[in-house]
Amino acid sequence: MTDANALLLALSIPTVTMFLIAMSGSRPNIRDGISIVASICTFAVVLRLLESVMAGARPSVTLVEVMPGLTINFSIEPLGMLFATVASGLWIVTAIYSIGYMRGAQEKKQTRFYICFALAIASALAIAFSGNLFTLFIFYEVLTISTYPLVAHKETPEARAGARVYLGILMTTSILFLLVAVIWTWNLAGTMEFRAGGILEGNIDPAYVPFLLALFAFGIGKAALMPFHRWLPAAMVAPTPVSALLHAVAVVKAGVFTMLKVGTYIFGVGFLSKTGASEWLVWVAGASILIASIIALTKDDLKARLAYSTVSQLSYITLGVALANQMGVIGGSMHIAMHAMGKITLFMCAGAIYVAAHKTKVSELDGLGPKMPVTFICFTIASLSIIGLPPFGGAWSKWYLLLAAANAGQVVMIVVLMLSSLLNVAYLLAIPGRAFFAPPKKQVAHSLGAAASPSDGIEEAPLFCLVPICLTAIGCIVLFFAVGGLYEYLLSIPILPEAAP
Amino acid sequence: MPELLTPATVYILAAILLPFVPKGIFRQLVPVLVPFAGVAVFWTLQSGTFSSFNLMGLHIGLMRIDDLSRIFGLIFSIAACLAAIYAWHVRDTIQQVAGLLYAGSAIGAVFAADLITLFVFWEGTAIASVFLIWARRTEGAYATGMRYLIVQIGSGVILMAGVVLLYRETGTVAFSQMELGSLATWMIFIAFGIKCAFPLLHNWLQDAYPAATVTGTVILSAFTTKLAVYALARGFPGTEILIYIGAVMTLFPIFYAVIENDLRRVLAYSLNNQLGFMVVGVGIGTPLALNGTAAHAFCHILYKALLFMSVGAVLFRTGTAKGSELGGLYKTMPWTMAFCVVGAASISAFPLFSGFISKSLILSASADEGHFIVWLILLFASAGVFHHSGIKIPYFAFFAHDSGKRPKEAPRHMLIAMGVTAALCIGIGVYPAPLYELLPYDVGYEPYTTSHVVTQLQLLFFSALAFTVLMKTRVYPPELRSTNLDSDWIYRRMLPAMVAGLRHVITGTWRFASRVTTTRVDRFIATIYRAHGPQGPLARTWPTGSMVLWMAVLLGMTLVLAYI
Amino acid sequence: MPGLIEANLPALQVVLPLVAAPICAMLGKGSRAWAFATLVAFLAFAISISLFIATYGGQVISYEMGGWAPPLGIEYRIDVLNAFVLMIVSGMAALVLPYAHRSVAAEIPAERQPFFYTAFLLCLTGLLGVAITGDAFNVFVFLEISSLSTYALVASGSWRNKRALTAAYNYLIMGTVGATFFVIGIGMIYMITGTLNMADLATRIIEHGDSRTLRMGFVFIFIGVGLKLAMFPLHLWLPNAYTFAPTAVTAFVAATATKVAVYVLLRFMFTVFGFDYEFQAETLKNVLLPVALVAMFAASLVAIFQDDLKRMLAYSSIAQIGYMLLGLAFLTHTGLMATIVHLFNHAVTKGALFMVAGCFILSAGTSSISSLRGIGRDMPWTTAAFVAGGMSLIGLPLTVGFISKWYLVQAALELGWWPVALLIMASSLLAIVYVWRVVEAAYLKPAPEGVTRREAPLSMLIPAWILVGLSIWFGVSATLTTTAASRAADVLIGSSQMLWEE
Amino acid sequence: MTGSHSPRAEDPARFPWLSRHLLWTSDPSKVNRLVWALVILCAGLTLADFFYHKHSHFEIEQVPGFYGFYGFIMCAALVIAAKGLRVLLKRDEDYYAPYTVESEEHPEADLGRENIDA
Repeated sequence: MTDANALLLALSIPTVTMFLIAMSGSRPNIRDGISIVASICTFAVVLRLLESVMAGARPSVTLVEVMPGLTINFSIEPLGMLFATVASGLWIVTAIYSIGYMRGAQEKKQTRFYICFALAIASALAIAFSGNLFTLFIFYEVLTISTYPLVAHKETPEARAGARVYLGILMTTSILFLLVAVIWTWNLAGTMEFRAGGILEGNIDPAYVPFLLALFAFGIGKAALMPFHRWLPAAMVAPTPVSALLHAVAVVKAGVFTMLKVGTYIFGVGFLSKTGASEWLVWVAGASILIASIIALTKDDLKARLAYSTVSQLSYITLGVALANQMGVIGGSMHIAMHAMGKITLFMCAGAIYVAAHKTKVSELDGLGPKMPVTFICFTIASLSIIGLPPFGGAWSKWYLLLAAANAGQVVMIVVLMLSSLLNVAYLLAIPGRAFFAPPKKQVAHSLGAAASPSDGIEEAPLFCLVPICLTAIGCIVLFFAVGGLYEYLLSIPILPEAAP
Repeated sequence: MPELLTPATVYILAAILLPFVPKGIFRQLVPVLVPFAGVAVFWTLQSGTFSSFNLMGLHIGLMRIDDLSRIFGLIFSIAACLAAIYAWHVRDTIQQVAGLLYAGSAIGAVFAADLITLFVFWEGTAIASVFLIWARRTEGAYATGMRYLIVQIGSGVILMAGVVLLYRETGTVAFSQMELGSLATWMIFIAFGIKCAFPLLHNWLQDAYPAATVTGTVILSAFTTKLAVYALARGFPGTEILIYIGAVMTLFPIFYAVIENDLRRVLAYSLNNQLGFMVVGVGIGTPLALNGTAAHAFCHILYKALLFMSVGAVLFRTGTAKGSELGGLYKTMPWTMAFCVVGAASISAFPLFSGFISKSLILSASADEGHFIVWLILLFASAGVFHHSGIKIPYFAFFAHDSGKRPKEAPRHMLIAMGVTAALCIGIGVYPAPLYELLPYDVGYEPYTTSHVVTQLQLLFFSALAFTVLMKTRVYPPELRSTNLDSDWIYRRMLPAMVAGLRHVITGTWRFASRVTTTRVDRFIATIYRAHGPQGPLARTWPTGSMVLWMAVLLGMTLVLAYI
Repeated sequence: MPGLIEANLPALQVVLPLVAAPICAMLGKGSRAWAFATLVAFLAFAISISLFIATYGGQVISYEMGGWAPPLGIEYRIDVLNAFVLMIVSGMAALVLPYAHRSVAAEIPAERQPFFYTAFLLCLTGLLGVAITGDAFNVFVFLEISSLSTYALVASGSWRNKRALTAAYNYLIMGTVGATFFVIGIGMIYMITGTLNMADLATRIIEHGDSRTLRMGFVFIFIGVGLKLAMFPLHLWLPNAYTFAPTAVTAFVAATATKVAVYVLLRFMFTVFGFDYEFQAETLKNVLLPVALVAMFAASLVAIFQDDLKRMLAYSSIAQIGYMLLGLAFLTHTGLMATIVHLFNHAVTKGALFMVAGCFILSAGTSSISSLRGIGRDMPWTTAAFVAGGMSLIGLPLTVGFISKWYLVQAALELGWWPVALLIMASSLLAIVYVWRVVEAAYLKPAPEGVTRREAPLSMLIPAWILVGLSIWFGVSATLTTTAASRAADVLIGSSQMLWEE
Repeated sequence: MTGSHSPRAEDPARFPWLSRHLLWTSDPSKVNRLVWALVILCAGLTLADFFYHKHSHFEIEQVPGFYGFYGFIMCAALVIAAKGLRVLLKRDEDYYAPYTVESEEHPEADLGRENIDA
């Protein structure tokens, strides 16, 4: 199997899975089995590709030429490979988890759910492997559309309203800004290929760079840069595996990944820092980080809180791009992996809490810890990773982002990152803290009487939910210790323009 | 794969495995025995850096053994073991695990040869320790824990930022002596300072320690602050500003201690005051002073733990640690009382007790360097600490007016823990040579000189006299149930008020703005609907003539253009 | 014999349907007439394809009608632009007619159907004629043939809804006024040049230079054609005509008539008057550009609030015509390309959507959006076709709509008119809204009680899906259409520039 | 358990050995005797200053009884200052309630329970 074929295979497995799932819709066990097997196969193929990429291969396949000069092209470079690995790896856990959750919560229309899920993964992988901006844009939109039915899954009025906001904002920004930016880029550079060191230098009047960057930054609505972040909390109406998918694996990571990709391969970090065009973005990202954290602090709904936390964390990555140096790119890309691992755990825990105890509010969790120890311990681990504490993965990405801020001379951003850590402590650790240690609320016990008398028994979510949670929680720890390899790998992201052949 | 066997790994492994050990005596034994294993790992090693490797271009060294780290490692291990004995009755897995992780992190931090490792364990102590507070499982403890956690992690992130900046400046993350001057070193300094409870950064200590569980406080009292002292001694020896910071630290807590009612909080204040001595020692930075700091930290951990243990036993049996509620307990808890007195004597630096042979090193060093004012302050602080810790604690808890409480004597394991600790305090006081052997620098010092003993006794007995006189004349402030304002007022009252005000303003503005926007948008949509809706002029079916009119208009427009 | 046919292909293209039309009227029974008309349409389509292949490389076929040499005789002059339009028109006819069988059967009494197909073929003749001829007055003649037959076709909707009659009448009046303007314009340029052959006109106009009469002529042609192509605000005939005509007619006319009118405008403006005719540039900038922009928004907004699906699509057409005119108004190669490619893209998309609307009408008996609730479950294929077509209308990637939008924005950015670029995008957001309303009703709202709706028959579904398929195929692989458009733009610019620069 | 005044518990004979030997501390006259002993001890220590060579760093140390007087004065000052401070700083015990441990009663049931930590 050549690398190019492996690439196509990686993309086609989830696509084919869609049809297989559709056909086996009436037999849930087979259907769910298919999605797990498919996810494992995809991951295996992606790992196979990863190996090649680490060995220096850069496979590339052109599918079709849409317009003269505009091709749908897939080519792999280290950054995309990282995203693909994260997405496909976490697909496995999400697939397993979905089974436990969807059955546990007795959701309807599971077949449609799994179909859209596979399509979303397929488009996420396609985004990861995109060889040019055009291809990326196409699959960016496919991803938006394929996740819409997932968000609206419950078909309640709230779900519909949330999904409308979701689709509305993502579509609006992508068409209004991103597409314009894409076409503008094409117009300026005559190409949209992702090329080391960027394609814009020398093709654009430096005075326009901030505007083009703004079109990109706000156009990539999936990166949830304020003020276009509203879709993310709105999408919280979705079932939890979807939230996990949206917030950890596919959607938001596709957004920030695009951001990184654009920053590195379209503008070029050197060009950005030379022109100082991303200076404003640094501030917007910084503000986003803090404001979202503060909002998260005020949210009592567990998933809403996590959603705002995501908004804040995504801006870390945007900040990494905006700081425009190698450390920023490394920190940002590292944060893709670290945050994915942490946030998916958090969401899966939230789902497990919902399945096992039917609780959705933070204030209702008091005293739940001893009943669901595994869930809450994993929640704690993931929280610590998100906060950026050792020995959990998040510490390293934060380290490199701090280093990037230091390199860029942005002392204020160092302070922002520090404050953000503290805010994270306040809104994330409070959850397991209360669950384990806060005394159960008296009036609740009183009103429910004997029926609600605290039973000491353990009431965890189904095993299908718990196992993935444990896996990703352990992943958070493993990432801390395995960072050396990751760093070496990220160093291979080309920052400087390649020497002319 | 680098060699990863360090004392910290031992503790962490034990913590991970502990929940799987069957409940009962085996599980209780683990925390007691682990410190021995930990000591065994490093005790036999020669000075040098072990377990070092290269991570992403950073030189990581997990275990640096030298005289300074060895003595801190040893005393931390002893403290961990004693605290574990004291907590023998605790069956709470979370506390046991947290205790092990906490001790392990503290020891790991002590042996860290680089700032990254230091940071890792620095945060480790913060996270692990908060569970000892939360484990009390009350609303107040939860809130306190949260505050404590934020402060501690705040220290950690400042440290990290400082390390990042330092790394950028110097290209190295080695943990060695630093010069204050750049932003990087200042940040590191402040990070250390927070954990060391510098004045105005101190309040987490008095807030958190009385809120922890009985056993939790004992463990807490040993590690965090002494780790900070160690870090200062390693990173900033001889930094002059530390002398003044330390002097202030010795001074102001004693005033609070006098009027504080909660005895565990009194001990927290006196802990702060004792830290001041160590900080002064670091600030002076001579071999003698640094020796004094190390020795004082060593002794301090023991006698402070002993005091917390005895007050904890009282709390454990009576349910309160408030001076106003206690008294006369000697009648049923004589052993606890006796151990408390030993601790009190040690902290007051009575001859033959451990405080005497360590504190005097620092005092002598300050006098040697001619810091007269500082010396006077330290002397005053010594008297003061005797006043509130040496006399007040045993007096109000065990004597004074009889509260009528007749609790049982403390449980046997507590007595054993206290007994061993008390024995160590006296042992060191009587025979300080082995401790002096361990000190980082080779300095001859003889504590038991006539003038030293006599002057110290003078100071202490006259202080006692003052106490007696004031009691007799009823000038001494009575123990009252109260809360005394401290710097925590800033973040517990002032900041929340400001935030609430700000929030009010923001939500008000937001609501107003969103209302205005909504009405505007609604009106806008209505306008659009009026024009474009099914009945609007743009969607209506118009008579033919109107379109002809439009043609005429367009024609006219274009013709005008044609004639221009 | 084959050689003879090949040599006379341009003539056959028009003559075939023209001759077939009366025959069709005589065939009597509905189905037979339908089969005959379909056959003719396919033949016409085949001819247009071969013409397109012949001209794709850049060749120009000049065919002298009856052997009279131009400029005296009528010349059929076919370059890649004509061929492209011919292919759109005949291709749509070939797809609409199979579709029409069931649709017409449901909407028009059997005894009237032969006449319907006759009118249809006449309309086809007219449209093909307009596109193929190289003679200005001949354009007018064919335009009237197509218009008159369209009036009849629209009126034939009266069996379903009587308002079709008033709509047709209205259309008749307006169309005639437009035609009159057009012919006045032609008369004026004839006054100056004394010729009606377009190529000849072009040279003579250059020789003659600018004059007030020329300007007059230009203005009248502009306005006259503007009405035919439903340029805002001269679109008032369109919504009713499209809404009340039989569905097959709507699908065909919406996909072709306005496109042909745009073609006429292109032809006159750039071939006859010349690409860099100064007054024209001025008019485009000052009149057409604002009008196009207003159309994009006003019509889209009206579409948002419409409850009738066909009417909504009709207004959306007006907005889409705005895009085409906008491309024109840029007066650049890319802009022209955008216009030309959008001719095709919009024809495919709108044809598909109107066909879907017809399917809905057939099954649900109404095209009101509110009564389409829950129809996604009853008619999955039809609704899916609507979604795909709707995505193209919005301009999502991998559909043809995206290709048009791409070039349009590209053209705006080339000129540095980035506000216009943003406006284009904003108006496609409006398209999201009106498409979304239907999607939401179809999929997300519960079906009304006690209504049974069967999936549309295959004979209607297949043509609709072929169009949807085309709109996706040419969205994924647009090289053919864009190259054709690019060459057509070259022809338009090149020929005239060559002339003016002399 | 707390504050029980059963005569059995109050019976000095039932107190532990060490406690029995400290019962005198409850007797004011005996305490007074202790105070006097303290005064004498202080006086003695002051006098002792005259009988040995004082090893000192600062001149002030040579003042006989310097340490004693300094200790006495400073301690008295400390207490008086602290008393003054109390006027300024003292608040109700539940000032920070409900986010404070002081506002909570220590759970009575947990007292002395050896298996669970209070």
